[in-house]
Amino acid sequence: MKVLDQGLNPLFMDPDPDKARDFFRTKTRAMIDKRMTEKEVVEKFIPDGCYLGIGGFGANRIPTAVIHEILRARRKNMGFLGHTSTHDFELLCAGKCFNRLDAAYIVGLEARGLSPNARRYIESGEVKVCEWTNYALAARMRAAAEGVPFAIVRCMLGTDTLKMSGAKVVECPFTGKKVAAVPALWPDVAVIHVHEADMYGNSVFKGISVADMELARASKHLIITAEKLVTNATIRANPTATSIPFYLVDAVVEIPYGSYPGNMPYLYFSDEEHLAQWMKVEKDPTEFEKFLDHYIYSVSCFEEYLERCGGLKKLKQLQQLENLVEK
Amino acid sequence: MKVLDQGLNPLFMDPDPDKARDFFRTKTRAMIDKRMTEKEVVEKFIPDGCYLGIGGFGANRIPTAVIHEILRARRKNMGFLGHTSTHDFELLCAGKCFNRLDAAYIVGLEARGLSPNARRYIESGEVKVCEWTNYALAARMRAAAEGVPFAIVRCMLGTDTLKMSGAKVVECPFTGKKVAAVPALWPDVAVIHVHEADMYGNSVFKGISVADMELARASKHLIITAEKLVTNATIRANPTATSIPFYLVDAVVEIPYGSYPGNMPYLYFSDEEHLAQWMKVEKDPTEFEKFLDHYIYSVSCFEEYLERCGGLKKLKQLQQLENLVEK
Amino acid sequence: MADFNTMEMMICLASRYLEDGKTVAVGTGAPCAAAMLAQKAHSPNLVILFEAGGISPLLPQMPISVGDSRTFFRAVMAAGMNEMMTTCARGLVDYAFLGGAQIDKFGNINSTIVGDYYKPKVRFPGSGGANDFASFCWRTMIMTVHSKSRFVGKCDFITSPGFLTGAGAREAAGLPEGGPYKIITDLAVMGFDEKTRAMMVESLHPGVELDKVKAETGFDLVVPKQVGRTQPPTDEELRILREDVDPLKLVIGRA
Amino acid sequence: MADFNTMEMMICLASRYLEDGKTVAVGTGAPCAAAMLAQKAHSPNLVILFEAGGISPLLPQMPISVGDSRTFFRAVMAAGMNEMMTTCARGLVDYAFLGGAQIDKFGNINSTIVGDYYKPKVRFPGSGGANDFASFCWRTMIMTVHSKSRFVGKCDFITSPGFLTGAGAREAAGLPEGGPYKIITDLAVMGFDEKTRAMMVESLHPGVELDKVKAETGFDLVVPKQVGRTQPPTDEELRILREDVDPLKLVIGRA
Repeated sequence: MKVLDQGLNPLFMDPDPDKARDFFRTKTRAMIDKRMTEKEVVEKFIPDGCYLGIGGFGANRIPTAVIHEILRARRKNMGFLGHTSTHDFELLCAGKCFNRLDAAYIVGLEARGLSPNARRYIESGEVKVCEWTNYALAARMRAAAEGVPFAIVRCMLGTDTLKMSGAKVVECPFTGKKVAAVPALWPDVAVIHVHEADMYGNSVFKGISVADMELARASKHLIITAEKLVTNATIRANPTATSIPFYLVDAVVEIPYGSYPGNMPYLYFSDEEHLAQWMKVEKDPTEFEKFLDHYIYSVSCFEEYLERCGGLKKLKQLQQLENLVEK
Repeated sequence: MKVLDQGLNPLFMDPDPDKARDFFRTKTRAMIDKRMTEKEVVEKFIPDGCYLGIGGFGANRIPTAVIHEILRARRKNMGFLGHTSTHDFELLCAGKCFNRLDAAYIVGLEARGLSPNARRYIESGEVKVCEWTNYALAARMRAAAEGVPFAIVRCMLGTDTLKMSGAKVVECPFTGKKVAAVPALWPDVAVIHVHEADMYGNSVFKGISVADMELARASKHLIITAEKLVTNATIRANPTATSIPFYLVDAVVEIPYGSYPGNMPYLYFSDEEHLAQWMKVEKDPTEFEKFLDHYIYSVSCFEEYLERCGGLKKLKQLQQLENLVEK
Repeated sequence: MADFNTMEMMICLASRYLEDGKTVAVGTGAPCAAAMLAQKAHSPNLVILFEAGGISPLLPQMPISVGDSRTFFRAVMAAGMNEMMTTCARGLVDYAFLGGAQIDKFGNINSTIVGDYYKPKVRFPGSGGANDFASFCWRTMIMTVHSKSRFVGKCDFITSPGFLTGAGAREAAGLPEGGPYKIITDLAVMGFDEKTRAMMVESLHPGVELDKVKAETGFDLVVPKQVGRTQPPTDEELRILREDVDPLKLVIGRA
Repeated sequence: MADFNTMEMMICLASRYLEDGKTVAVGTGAPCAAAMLAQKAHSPNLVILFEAGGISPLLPQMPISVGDSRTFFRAVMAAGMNEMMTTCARGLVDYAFLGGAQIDKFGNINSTIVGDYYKPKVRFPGSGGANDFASFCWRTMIMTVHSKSRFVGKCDFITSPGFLTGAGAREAAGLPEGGPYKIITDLAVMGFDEKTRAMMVESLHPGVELDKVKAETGFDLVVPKQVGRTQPPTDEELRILREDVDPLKLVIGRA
């Protein structure tokens, strides 16, 4: 396949589908009890240096508890899939957990502004960055999910985004048109927060899927955190609603309010005060250290973090906000 | 893109995504009342010579009423997307409606055997056939839905199926491996039967989606037949369940029992007696002519066809079969 | 020894190759019966998949279509063809059953036409999902009647890949690792030679001699020094098959 | 003439370009406000889409994230990013709003870095979905403050494509037809010259003279013989914007 142009930045992961097949061949398909704690999943599936993907959309339906545990476990030298990442990215930068980054959306928190600490971390040069777009990264995951070495897209063309990516420009064998080929991406591990799951990993999320259908299928290991566990009979009663089948899943962690301070559709809205507090305190590295110690490093479990953020009273307010209850 | 090998058969549709974009640019996005009768949709959207795709899986969740209307309208010289097609294919062969065929699964009715008349029609040489596989055709629709000229797959390689297809073998620019490129396929029109739709075309089907998500998005025109119409508020009450958004849809036809004699998940099972009758009577062309006249050509509407097949009594039996009610 | 027909025997033999904790893509009929028997007899954690989207259903009865509502009755997920085929493509599906009108010594299968392609004697359905399964799944199996007209020196049309022209040919064509595993007929069980990838007799069914198998095969079979004897269906296998899997004899009534 | 701030003016002007029966991909803030205003003022059939999957919601308030639950509140479908971006790619999305730190004369946008790529002065979020929208959608628009530091002769980094190097450049690069449509600032409305694809002044806001616009622009603008005067926001537009679209002044309170 004749390459007309290509990005200058390196690929962090091997796009060979046969190597991925060799891994998936050995992955168990047995429908067994996969319940674990966040400590256990980080210990078992998220080692130093692994390449991580996070589900949801930055501060919406994110697996906060597992990310906190990654910081507490002092994970380093990881690769990260910077796709629609906002507060999740802010957290991993706070822990300086990764040094390789596929970047589509980073350092920002959308309308909330840019994270001062995330900017410092990325501008420091400590992190190798490869540029992509939201769709290009979704397409890379989709190619992996399809078991092929690359996907064809018509974005990135003609820009520095392509120049600083790992994509290649090739000619369509049917139309002769220039298209972009983006390499398949199989993360070592992904963590996705859902509304319901059974102990085997059959999972249901409600509302938008973002890129989680692709991420769940591309990742070699998959950790599910769920607002609540349900019976297998509940899952089987409505198979049309299932988002992720059990054989993709390695571990299931039950964590009510698990997306806090992010939004969880139909359950609770994001805690904008707490997120604003992050942005504010990040400006002063010393203050930020204390802040992190208080909210993450000195905390023993996610429930304790929730307590320090206002506990049930705060969560009730967020539930009312989400459900548009009149004051 | 260097082509290492390629199929000998012609493409029936243009894989140029920019021509498809020019069409979709002009398609209305207004959320307006799109209700029509099966007569009106065939008149308006399914002319002689157009390229047709049918949703569902052969004798499961198929838009029988519209296919019957295509026969009654004596449509000819159509192209057909022969993907998991069984009774739908049997019907279109009975009407000799098409002369171009992309074939993945044709002439058979799975465990029920081969259709004698469909075999005669295809073996007659009247129809140009291009070979594919179920997944290759699904991938061709997916590429069209993605707005790219082709998709990458790892099936078909090394076989006569590829030799008699329109696929090309190319080299992966990342791994150097041989992969198959299959051209995007934008059918002129598709007809999909669903459980519920609103008058604007927002549609919900339950159970397996087969390739209907891809077909609905690839087709230039889309006809929805629905077991029942629901309000827009009903659709908006659970947007996670929506399968097809209104702006893809050109017409909505409400047809209870619309998949008969096929299976409609959760509502009624397939009428195996009637399907067996088809296979039996097809053996004798003269008998078959009478049969077709009785069940299709002399019938004024779908309800009349249902009556001739046993009416409400038969439909109640099929409902009990579907719901596994003990005799 | 229990009394059984050839369909019952082929189903029982096939079920023995389906290991616990593995995934199998099945069609209607005998393959589905073999998978259901395996689940009930020795592989409770065998995961049954249907190409149209049904994932691990609690099958209430034999499906008549791989897309009918039985294939996702109380399933853990009702997905689509794209989901199932890509699950196979990335290496998560261990076994698939195939069928066809012709099979050659390298396990290539013809389910498209008999005769000349442009003037066929018989047109069959074509690939359906067979080529996809044969390309993607780790181990494919076939249950078929053993006759010279099916076991041919050369397929009129290769619809689905076996080992193509032999050792190394799949890799050279760009296909993933995988290929034919067992061919189960009314006369014998055959596998494939590790080196040449040619079809090899593994065991002869009770009362069947090697010459009979050779006589019904249109190419030279590899014959190892020791050809085993097929262990016939056990009473327990037959009981489960007849009472729990196919009480209406939809499949086992055919032979 | 009614009293209004620059944010209110830009939103009102942008909303006028959103025709009825079209589709628009929006982000948070001003673009969302412009789309909501258009729906309420003159384009009831304007379809609002969010890149993370929200399709035509009944927005109860301004979203704070393009992926928060407001973006699919009573939507007709809660889809995913793949669905939205491919819908753009096949030509079903008419308008998209973009933003950035720098824009050049051909409407190319920088939202990645200011300074040297490997030693940036400032790292911004990067493309997000901007490059995708700029590649796929028929007409892209920008609302921004007008200053020399934003309207630059050369972007430090081209994150998202405008017309690249001018006429014919998108086609040569393999991009679909499309590109920048209107640039709306606090000083003027600009479009693009049909022939050269270079940025062209279309109308000056009340009280703004051409020299001021030129002084705040780091490249030569195309100036047609007749430069129009921007019609300021009407009382009705302002009423709807302030009462129905953004009563909490989350967006219009910023300027």
